[in-house]
Amino acid sequence: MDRNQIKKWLESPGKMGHKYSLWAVYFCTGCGIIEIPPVITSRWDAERFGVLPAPSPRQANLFLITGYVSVKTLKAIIKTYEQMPEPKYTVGFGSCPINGGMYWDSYNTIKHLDKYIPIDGWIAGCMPRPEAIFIAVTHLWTLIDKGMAKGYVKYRENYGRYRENQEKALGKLEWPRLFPIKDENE
Amino acid sequence: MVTVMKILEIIVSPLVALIVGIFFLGLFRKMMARIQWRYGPPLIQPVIDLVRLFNQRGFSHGAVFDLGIILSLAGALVLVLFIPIGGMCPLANSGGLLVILYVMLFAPIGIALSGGEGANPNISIGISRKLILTLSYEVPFIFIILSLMSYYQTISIVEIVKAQAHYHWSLFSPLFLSGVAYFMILPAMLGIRPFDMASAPQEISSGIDVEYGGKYLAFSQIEHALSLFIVIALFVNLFLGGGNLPVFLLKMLAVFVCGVFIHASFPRFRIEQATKYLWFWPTIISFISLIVIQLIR
Amino acid sequence: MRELELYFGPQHMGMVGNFSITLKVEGDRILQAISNPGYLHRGFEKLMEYRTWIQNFPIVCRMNVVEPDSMEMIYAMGVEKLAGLEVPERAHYLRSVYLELARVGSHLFGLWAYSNMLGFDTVAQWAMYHRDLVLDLFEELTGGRVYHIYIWPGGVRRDFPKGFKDKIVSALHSIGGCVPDYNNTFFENRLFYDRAKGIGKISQKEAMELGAAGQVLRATGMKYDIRKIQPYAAYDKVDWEVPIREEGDAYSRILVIRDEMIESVHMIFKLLDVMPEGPVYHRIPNPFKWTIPRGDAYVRIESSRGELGLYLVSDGGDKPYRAHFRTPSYPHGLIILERLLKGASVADVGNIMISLYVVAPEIDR
Amino acid sequence: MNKEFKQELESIFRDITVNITDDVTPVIAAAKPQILAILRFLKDKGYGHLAMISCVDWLKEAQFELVYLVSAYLKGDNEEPGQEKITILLKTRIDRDNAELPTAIPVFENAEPYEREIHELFGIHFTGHPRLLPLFLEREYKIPPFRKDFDSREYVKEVFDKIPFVEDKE
Repeated sequence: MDRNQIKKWLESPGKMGHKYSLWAVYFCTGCGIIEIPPVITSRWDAERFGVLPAPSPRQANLFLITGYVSVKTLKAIIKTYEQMPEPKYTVGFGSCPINGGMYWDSYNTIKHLDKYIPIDGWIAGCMPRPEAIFIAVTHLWTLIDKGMAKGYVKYRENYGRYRENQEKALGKLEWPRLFPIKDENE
Repeated sequence: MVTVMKILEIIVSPLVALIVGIFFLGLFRKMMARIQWRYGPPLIQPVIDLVRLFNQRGFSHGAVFDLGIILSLAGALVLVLFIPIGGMCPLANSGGLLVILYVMLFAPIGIALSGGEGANPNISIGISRKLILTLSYEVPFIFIILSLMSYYQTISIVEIVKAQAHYHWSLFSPLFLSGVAYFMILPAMLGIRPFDMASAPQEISSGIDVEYGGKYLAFSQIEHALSLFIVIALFVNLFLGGGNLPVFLLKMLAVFVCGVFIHASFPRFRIEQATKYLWFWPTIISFISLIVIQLIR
Repeated sequence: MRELELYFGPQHMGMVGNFSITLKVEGDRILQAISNPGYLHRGFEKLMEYRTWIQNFPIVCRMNVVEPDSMEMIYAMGVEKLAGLEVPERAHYLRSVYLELARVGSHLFGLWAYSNMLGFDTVAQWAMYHRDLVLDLFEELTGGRVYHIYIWPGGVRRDFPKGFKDKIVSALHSIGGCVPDYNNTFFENRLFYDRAKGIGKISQKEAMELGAAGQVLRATGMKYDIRKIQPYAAYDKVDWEVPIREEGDAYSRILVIRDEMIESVHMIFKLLDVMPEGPVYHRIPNPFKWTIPRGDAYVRIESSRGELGLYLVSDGGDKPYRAHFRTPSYPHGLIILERLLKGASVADVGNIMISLYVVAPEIDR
Repeated sequence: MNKEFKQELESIFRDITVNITDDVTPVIAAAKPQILAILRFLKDKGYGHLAMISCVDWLKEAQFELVYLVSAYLKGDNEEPGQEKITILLKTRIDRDNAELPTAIPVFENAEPYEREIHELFGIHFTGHPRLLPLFLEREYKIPPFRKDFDSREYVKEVFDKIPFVEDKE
């Protein structure tokens, strides 16, 4: 650990803690999950970077959305995302959550995930290689360092619109609102 | 002067326990990684995790939810004071083994209280598993404590440690069978495999921890680190003859490494299998040991 | 005791794939289990109706991420049967070797999932490492780690590169060299026996009644393997055995998987020895204008999880009129799983599910 | 699939056509009321494995074609060797407007999820089915999505593409 690091640790321990202890929600949303086991096991060993699969969303701060999102999964994703404590970071993995990918004309997958929940980073490709996850993690470090990984703040501030989009895609949601919705005219 | 030393010890011994416990957590992860052909996280990773967790918002499910975790943490901290740590034994003369028997139940009960408020079915399954497991290992544990007390004719741990000075370890005395039985229930007391069913992530989403986030999880981790320390320290004190601080810690390390190897090479039991195992071999062995001790004395 | 509703998945560490089981539990005992699929439903069969015969290849293999290769194979076979295409001799052998490699990779993934489920972290990590050796072979052969699109109507896309044979042999030797380690730590471990013996037991009669195939059926003592019954590719060219067990529980299912893996490796060695030289594909018509005469066909192969079938209908156009896959996980995950979970312990949900080898995207399609 | 079996089938069930194009997939075409009887007959003859139930929407003819794929398991004392190679395609056509069929669960228990799926994706009602609940879909569709008159691309344009992006309020 060099002097710069120590300085950063002393200045903002919370930020640095989040950087080096990214616990990912273990949620197999799509086929991208096939590359997660190699990443967390001996070949690529994500634990070196402090990335660890967490058993429950309450304990996690990183949400890797691995692959296409069908409408039914979107509901589970929103539930899981809202259960995670703040600050939380989301990374979309694969082409499909970015713009639908090869399921652009499927009636049951949503095309742009960032219409429904905020995304801090994308990994493009189908299937992205495991190394891409590490690039995404290091990129997320930079974003956290610069204070740019603010997806959860965006979600809180624009909750009304997100909720509106979610209800457009899913119909009426049965769970209560996470935040009070601000007046749009303000 | 004695009072000042006492107060100093009361402050220092939980700190030592905390540092050693968290170091063990880090070592645990590193060693597991090496056994699994991985490089593994840095040794201070648990500290980083704790820093992160304290900086994250946790959700509370009510007053009992908060109180329970604090109760279990307090129970663990108090327990540390009753255990001699390499010559440091702030409260070791008052109560001794009997107090330990009681206070050791605080941690599971506190977690049970806290989890009951969480209203997640995974927690209730986790709690029932944890309590059944506690019940299972308490039986041989009481036999072991009884044979120790009747062999040394005392309830004070300090006296027991003193009696073992100059390599008269109780592990190599007529208490040998008790030591074996203690070693057999050690994984259950530590909550490592094959007895980690109370917090099995693949079965019940880490059970009792499932609703903990942020500082609650941090407290839970600290409690885990402390209980790791307590159980191993107790074993070292009762059977491996204590010693001064460095020797004591080295002995703890040796026991801990054995525990990691056990953790790495076994899957987890089902709860009824665990109970069956704990009520069979360790109980029989410790009971035989108790009878042997009674016959000798 | 109170009756609780427990959601096992989709967000759950014991859940491999996006699948959910709603459990009604009383303490640790399951009163009722309801499979709840659909989290991965993309309407593949609908999407295929919008794409030409060739365009469907990249889509078909996404249907099952654990073993995409059998999906390519069955679609290629369906198209070949409908269009009356011939496949050169060498391509048959290449396909067999390729599919068996995929089977080894898929079984290693299954081993990872199963051992991870039981808390056998160490074995799980080894299995995943060894699966990666197989994926490296695929990467060299086709350029993709997970999705390969190697099999093509009328043959395979390309021949094995120079020296590839030796690489297969050395990779498989290094996996095979660890079989004693696996046996010592996992398959012959007393605790594995305790955890898996008698769990999720299904009789042969019931398995037949519920439409089981693959390991589930073979673990009850029936040598039901499409590779033997109705040989395709080059499976009738070499000698091999169908491993079976009698008991029908999770333990025997996992051991059948192990034996199958070993048998596959032996089969690959034999196939590599007798592989003839020659062309690897027949030319197909211009893919943009390729139409297939009206008709329907049913083809089936043995994927790593059981009988995989495809009912393909053409109306004489340049796109499939209807394609419907019979995936092995479908009866296993939707009926047999519900049956076996009733009365089981919560600790065994993942144990039973993974020993049935349920792959969620296959069910949902 | 030999000639005798074909004759036996045709003598027991009237108005069915048995078409043997190749050795492994004979096609039986029958009318709707006979389906269950034929399935039971086939099961008694050793074809005890319902591989799947498929459905094809023939829009021009305004008909659904239900296809029951039945094959045989291995038996110890195999009466008819090579039986396990055969997959029988039992086809029936029903009207698109009044899409209703009796369920095959009394004969083959594993028909349950297949019929549930067809009910959901094609909108065919199976009388006597114990739980025709949604299996895959979360949204409600006016036309069941696997019917040929349901245009997936049009649907995507109408529903998903119209949802706006969330912009930051800076």
